[in-house]
Amino acid sequence: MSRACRQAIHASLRERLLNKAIIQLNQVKTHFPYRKNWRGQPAEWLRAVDGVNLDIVAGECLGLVGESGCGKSTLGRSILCMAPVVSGSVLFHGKEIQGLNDAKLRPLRPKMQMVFQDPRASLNPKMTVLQILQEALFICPGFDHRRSLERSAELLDTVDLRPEHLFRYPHEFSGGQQQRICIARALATEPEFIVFDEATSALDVSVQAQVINLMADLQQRLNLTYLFISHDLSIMEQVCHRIAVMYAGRIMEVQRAQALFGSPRHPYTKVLRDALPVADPRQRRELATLPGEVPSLVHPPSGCRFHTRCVYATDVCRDAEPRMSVIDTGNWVRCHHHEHLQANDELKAQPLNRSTEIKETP
Amino acid sequence: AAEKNMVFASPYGITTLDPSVSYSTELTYMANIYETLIRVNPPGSKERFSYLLATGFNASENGLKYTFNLRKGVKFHDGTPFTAEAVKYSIERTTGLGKGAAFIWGDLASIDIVDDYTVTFVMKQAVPLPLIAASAYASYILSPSMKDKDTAWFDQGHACGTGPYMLKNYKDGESWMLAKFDDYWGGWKGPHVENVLVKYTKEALIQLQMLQSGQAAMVGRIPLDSYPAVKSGKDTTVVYGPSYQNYMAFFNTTRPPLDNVKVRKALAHAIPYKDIIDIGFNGMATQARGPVPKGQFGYSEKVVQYNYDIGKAKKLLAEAGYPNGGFNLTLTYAAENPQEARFAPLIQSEFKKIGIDVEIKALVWTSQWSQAKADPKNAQDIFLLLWWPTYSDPYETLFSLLHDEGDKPAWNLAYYKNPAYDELIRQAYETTGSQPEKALELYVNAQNLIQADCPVAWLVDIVGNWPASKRLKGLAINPAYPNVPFFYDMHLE
Amino acid sequence: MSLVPFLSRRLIGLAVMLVALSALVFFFSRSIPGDVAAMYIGGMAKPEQIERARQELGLDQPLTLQYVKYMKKLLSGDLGISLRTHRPVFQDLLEKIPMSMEVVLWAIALAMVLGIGFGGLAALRQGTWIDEGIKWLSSAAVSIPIFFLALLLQLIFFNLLGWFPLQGRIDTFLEFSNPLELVTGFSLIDSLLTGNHAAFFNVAWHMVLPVLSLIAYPLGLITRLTRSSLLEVMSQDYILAARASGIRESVLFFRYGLRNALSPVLTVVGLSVALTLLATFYVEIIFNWPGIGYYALTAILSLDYPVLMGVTLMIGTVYVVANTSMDILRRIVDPRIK
Amino acid sequence: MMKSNTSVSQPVLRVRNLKVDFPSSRGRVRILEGVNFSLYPGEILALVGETGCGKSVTAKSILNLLPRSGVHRHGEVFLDGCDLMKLSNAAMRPFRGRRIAMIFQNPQSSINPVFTLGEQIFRLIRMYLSDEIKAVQQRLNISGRAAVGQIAKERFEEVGLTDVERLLKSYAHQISGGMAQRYRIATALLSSPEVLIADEATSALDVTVQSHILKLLRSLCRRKGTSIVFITHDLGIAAQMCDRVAVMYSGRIVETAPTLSIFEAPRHPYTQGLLAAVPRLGSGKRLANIPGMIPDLANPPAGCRFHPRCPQVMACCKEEKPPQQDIDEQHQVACYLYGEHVPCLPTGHSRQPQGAIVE
Amino acid sequence: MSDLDFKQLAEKAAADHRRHRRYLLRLVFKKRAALAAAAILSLMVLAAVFAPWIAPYPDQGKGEVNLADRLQPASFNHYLGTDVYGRDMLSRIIYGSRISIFGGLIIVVAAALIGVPLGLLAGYREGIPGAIITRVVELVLSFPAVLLAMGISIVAGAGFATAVIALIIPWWPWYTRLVQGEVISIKHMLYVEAAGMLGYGRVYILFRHLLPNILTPVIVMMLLDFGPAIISIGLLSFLGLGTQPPQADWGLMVWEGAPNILNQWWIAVVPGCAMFILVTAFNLFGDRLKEVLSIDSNQ
Ligand SMILES: Nc1ncnc2c1ncn2[C@@H]1O[C@H](COP(=O)(O)OP(=O)(O)OP(=O)(O)O)[C@@H](O)[C@H]1O
Ligand SMILES: Nc1ncnc2c1ncn2[C@@H]1O[C@H](COP(=O)(O)OP(=O)(O)OP(=O)(O)O)[C@@H](O)[C@H]1O
Ligand SMILES: [Mg+2]
Ligand SMILES: [Mg+2]
Repeated sequence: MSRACRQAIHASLRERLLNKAIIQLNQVKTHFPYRKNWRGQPAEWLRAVDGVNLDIVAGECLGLVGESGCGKSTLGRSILCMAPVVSGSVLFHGKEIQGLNDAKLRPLRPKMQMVFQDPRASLNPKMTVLQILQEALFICPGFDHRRSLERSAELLDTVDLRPEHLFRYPHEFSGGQQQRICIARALATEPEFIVFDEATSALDVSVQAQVINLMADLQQRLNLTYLFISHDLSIMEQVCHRIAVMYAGRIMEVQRAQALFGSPRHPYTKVLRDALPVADPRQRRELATLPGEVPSLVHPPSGCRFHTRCVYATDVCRDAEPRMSVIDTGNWVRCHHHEHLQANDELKAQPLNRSTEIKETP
Repeated sequence: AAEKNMVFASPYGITTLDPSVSYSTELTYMANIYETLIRVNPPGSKERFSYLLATGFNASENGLKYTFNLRKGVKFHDGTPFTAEAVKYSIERTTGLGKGAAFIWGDLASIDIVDDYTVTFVMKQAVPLPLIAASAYASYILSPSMKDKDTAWFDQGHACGTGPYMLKNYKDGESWMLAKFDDYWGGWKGPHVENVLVKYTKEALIQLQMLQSGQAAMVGRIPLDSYPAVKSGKDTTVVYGPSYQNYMAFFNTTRPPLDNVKVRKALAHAIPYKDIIDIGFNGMATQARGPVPKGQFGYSEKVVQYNYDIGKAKKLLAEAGYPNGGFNLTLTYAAENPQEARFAPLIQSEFKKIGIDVEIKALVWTSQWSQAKADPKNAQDIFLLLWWPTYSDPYETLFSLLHDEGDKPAWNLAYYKNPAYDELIRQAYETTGSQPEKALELYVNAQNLIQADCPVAWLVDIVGNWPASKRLKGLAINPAYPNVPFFYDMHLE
Repeated sequence: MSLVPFLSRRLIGLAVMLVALSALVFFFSRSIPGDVAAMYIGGMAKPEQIERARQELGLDQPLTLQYVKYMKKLLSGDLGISLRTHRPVFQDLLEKIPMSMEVVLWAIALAMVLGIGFGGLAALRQGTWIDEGIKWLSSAAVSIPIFFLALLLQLIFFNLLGWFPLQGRIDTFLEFSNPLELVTGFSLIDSLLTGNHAAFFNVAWHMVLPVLSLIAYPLGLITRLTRSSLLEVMSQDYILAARASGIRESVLFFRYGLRNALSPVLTVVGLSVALTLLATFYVEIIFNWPGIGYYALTAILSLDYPVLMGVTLMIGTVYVVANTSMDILRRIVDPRIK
Repeated sequence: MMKSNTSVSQPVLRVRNLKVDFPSSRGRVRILEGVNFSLYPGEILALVGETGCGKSVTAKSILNLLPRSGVHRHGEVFLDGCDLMKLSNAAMRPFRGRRIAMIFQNPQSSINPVFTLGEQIFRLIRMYLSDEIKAVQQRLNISGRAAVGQIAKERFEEVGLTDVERLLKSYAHQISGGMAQRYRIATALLSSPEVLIADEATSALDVTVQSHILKLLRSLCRRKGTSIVFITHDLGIAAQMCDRVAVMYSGRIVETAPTLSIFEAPRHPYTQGLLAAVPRLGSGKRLANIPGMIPDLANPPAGCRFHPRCPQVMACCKEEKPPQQDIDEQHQVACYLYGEHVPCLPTGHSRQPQGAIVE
Repeated sequence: MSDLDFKQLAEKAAADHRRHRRYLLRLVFKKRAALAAAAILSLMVLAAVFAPWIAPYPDQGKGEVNLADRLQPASFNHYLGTDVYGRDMLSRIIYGSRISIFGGLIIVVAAALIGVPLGLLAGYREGIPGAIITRVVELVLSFPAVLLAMGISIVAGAGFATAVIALIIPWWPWYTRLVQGEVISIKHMLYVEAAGMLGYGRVYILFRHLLPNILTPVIVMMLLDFGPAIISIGLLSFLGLGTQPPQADWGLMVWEGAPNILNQWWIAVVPGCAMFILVTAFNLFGDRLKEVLSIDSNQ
């Protein structure tokens, strides 16, 4: 996808956002029972996703980035109704899907698919590729064995595999090929929306490039909408239109991809960007670090969740939850100080509580 | 010098040590610890009875009153002197508890103490009281000083009799010692075994090895096939003697095809008696001739015997309408009894030759018994039983096994009903005391009645035996007290 | 994390388990055909006698009521009276358990020590003839039926070689000179307690063959498990990392590796205790060892249901206790276990 | 950024023609077919390559950590002129940990889970630092035990671990990945080894944690004069951290050069392909990729193992292994495209359309 | 794409998979112990199946007594001697293998048939059904198996069928445990989630995804359980609570022969050895198969 093309999409995105988002999340909370009391009822909850608002526009690729364990996968699963959402609403094409029973969800399922990080684990080792694809195909009406064979071969072709692979078992493939089979399975139901949950993290650079190219091509060809979960910002910039930054169960910032890298609004985004080792020895720099540990999702910090590790944090951050500050349509940030940050990158508020930072000795 | 200690590897366990309640294998030891008033002598002896705690007795004319003169100067193990009170106390304790073999005193009206050494038994019926008083069960005399002790106390390993041995060092299920009672009235002059360690040993193989390796001077039971070797061994021998125990097979007469007397007779002819004796008992048995074992009063050569004759069996079957057999029977035996396990297959194999398939089932004794009693329609076809009389009189056997008990029998497991038979044995019982010859004739007639109907196949009478060391002298078998070795009579050379 | 809630949870579990177990055994053993009262009277009892015994034993009452009564008594440690021996079952158990546990504990302890040793050795010398040999032997050990092994041992070591005694726990001649007096019921301990040294060595000598027969299966099991578990552990990252930091192989193996490999082994040890206790049924028959196995076997052949219940409850308790204590050990050995 | 003076000093670690064969169900498999590289004092060498190309095997065979049964090793590994390959397992022991240390990818799984961190580090301190224990003992006038604790505390603080008391009593599963890796660094650097081999030491960690660890490693090693072999598949880390980069492909190092020259002017077609596949911020370009798959090691292609995927393949590439050639003093490449003898020209080898690498 | 096309491809892949399976099989037999074990096993199975044709004296094998030849040592007439009833030991052993193999098979298969579904349920529905099943499993496991088996034998009357049933009852929980553990670890696998995401229901997932993937460990366990099952049948028979005379069961034969062991040792030792050899063969073969399967799954 060329840069010009992407900019064109961005231009139209704004209008479409106003009209219709394919997925709308409103104050979604997904909690897991963490500890049970003696009666076996949960006494404490692990708030993996804790009040997320997010719109995903048809045809876009929305990136979701964040630390390990901050709830990215859970958010992805919540959208697909595969996680115990406790409150909030999930709209698909404007229709509430959260809380529907299995039977009601069944016709919607094919429209939303997911591709996981570990391709090996997402393919049943006891089924051939054909059986795996057929499983997806037979969900849709009108497939007999013949049709499904042909369609499976087509799907493999789509992901650059050959028909003879149909009769092989997953373990006979390399990681990249396995991931392509997963993508083929996701495509089999002709979905509108696909969640890629760290779909390329386990792959080598060169294989990753193959898969990412394939994803981009498919999106254009089939007019798909993606949620692209990753913790690698450099890939996001390559494939995503907008990026959402998640921290401890909350979305901190949503911005257009270029803008996010150019002028991150949230201090956390800034750290993420600056911690990224850029593959260019000419751009050597001090890699940014975050003090402290990842906050517990069982007892998340008060106020702004990031305040315990934020160098700009002030008292207000500790006390008050920051509002969503809209930057422009579809882009927003959750930070008390984003305007100051924007105005003055050097602004340093009094640090609240920081654990000792590593001193670099000459 | 003669050895005073001996080891007896015994398969006979102790279920209770209470002499009033005892009705099981512990009699092996009881008769050495406790004594009865009199003891029945083995057949062929000069006297009918030996006198232990009684020195003599006489019966009243009508047979309802027996007066015993008691021995003087006898002491119990705890030193209590033996008097008539002890006799009254012991027998009344037994009847009062009503357990075990207490039923043998069922016709007792009262026991009257005449003086310290004279006691009178008053009966309701004319029964052979001396036999009862000589019984191996329920007739022991224990010390009145144990008045406040209950069965549980005895079962802790306590005993207090007048016998030559005291119970010591009792380890239930493992071993116990019969130790010399210094003040035994018989005295300890002459050669006597003084201490007997009873080593409870269930397995025949181990008993054999203990005997052969000299670890035991006598044992209860050895593997059948090793009898020849032990008999002819350098240091070992086997002491034989008659026993009043016999094996029989009840036919379930309530159900076809065994409700047909011809079929039953055919089966009785098809039983391989010789094989059973040779292989099942290694020769230590004789073919039975009815319910009364050889040597016991009531036994007679005049009783008809069924012989092994396969041709006759086939003919009888054909007459009964089963020309080639063609039916199945179930046979049960007591799982605890290795002897039955050994000969049951012989019967099965032989019956197969006349076209009858026998399914053999080993059931725990109580299960086997319950199944036979509960409902004749579901009961086994053939029921193997080992029987021994409580006291040596045929009436108990004949009455228990075959008199009409209706549909809920205790022992009449053939469901045999014959009023003529019932009448015959009742008459015989009542005449036993006064006219023994007449009684015998009646008993023979009764037995022949049975043989004609063939509700039971009488298999074998067992020859009692004790495998023992050659050095052990004085070991003999008294058929009235099968399984009781009288240690006092023995000594080691 | 801490031991107290864990233990209390296990204890409650144990109690529930025992109640369930007792109910199961009670109703099960009472469904066995056989006239309990007749059995209690013994021999050729008359119907009225049996009826009297039935009332005495409370057998005329409804089964559930009997169970409730049984449980009430159970709580006060009263397991009823044996129908066969007429002695209190609890007292009998107290006498018999030590006799069996004595051999069982020796067997388990030796099996554990030797099994871990052999398994460790095999893993250490993986692929060599030592490993092969140990593998074969342990395979053989778990494949030989215990009754057959016991018979063979007896045949070889008593009949052919005469090295070990035939039967029982003490020589009969000692019963005259130095009779074994029981205090705790553990004959080795008791002979020491009563200063009966002759008996001590004699008893130990008598124990060899039964213990050898009992040991085979758990030894084979533990050896095999230790070997495979250790091999797996030795290929883990942390062992590699420790090796990379120059820790001596022996330390690596016996301190680092073994402790990590121990957890599954301990589970099996726990299971083996109950298993071996059951195996004593056979060993006790063959070696004429007067323990719980013999006792239970006699009880079963005479349908002595109070004894059966007692034995079952006891073995169930041993099972749960052994497993629980092994779980505790596992938690100590491996802090990851929740 | 300091640049090590590679041309002057002697290499501290020299690996020559390292070959490793593994047994496999399909016969022997040559995992390494002649690995050569040198590590100079104070430098950080990146070893990059695709999955399964033999990076970890290289690292492990330096310390003789490969499984012993059936694995064959050939070649030389010189540490200060001493050939480690000739040493027995026992003779290796003084080198392991003391002179060459190693850190693995997954920090939690490389800490023994059943011992506390304290128990493990104390053992190492007693093993490596007996002199220092005595010194501390005398200085603070405390028992040996306390001295060990004191040293552990110091080393923990050195790597930025706070709350030492609690950590010493913790088990591996109770601490986060970042902490675990710091602990591993602390133990690896206890004895100030000459060489540290970090095998994907940060791959399992978050970016922000990763940057912590990278900084830490660099600063500590600089201070202690430790050279690092940094195995990674993240070219970003290579670019940011390392002085030189060695690119590995299927059991061979195909190109070695200072970081700058590798990134600016990669010579080997594989290196070129690899770099083209790396996403770069702001490039907006479609990623290039290398067609095909890594070869099956049980049945490797003849000649240069890269030739089936190489866009510039020549006839000779299929026949013989290309020798190592010097582009310049610090830049070596194993490819027939360079150097004085070019035995043949590119053939019209059929290439898949997407295979063209366009820069 | 034509129909033929697919058929060919499928054929080719199937051929490859067959080759792989053959390769695995070769791998199993590469170990000589496994080869020997397999040879013994097949011999014994053949002997069991064709017993009436192989046994020199089939009738005696079935139990007919032959009192003329009692207690004979090995000879050309009776290669392994004769027993207490003069029956040919070789024929008895051959007939006995029927009971051992058949009994072992029934126990193992039935235990799996009961245990696996329960384990699936317990693993898949971790809530109340899972808790109940876990408790029941614990309960049955803590019940002394031999006693239980004895009890059942007594209730139902000793015999082959009751012995087998008596052994199945304490046996199935092990399968439930195994399967429960496996299911719990598999059900969080991503492919299960993927199927859920396609809209497939629980039952489908249970049978299409979970069941096939737990089958291998179950089969391995069944194979390794064969030995213990055979021994257990023998154990019950030895106590007189299993197979009844005159059937030829090895455990029973040892019991019958034990009293004669001092003089006619072969009567007890031969069946004991037969049992030992068969069980060892099963164990060795099972171990090797497990080894190879684990190698395969690592690939
Ligand atoms: N099924 C579950 N039950 C309980 N807790 C869960 C479950 N799934 C996830 N969690 C917890 O929720 C939190 C967020 O998990 P999630 O997988 O969404 O994180 P993530 O951002 O995807 O992390 P990663 O980058 O490691 O994949 C974690 O702390 C995790 O332990
Ligand atoms: N113990 C072993 N036995 C057999 N083969 C092995 C062993 N260890 C590694 N290999 C093989 O050696 C090859 C190289 O493995 P290595 O671990 O060195 O790769 P790597 O470059 O470190 O890859 P990654 O980036 O995945 O860590 C692989 O094909 C692997 O299958
Ligand atoms: Mg995730
Ligand atoms: Mg690696």
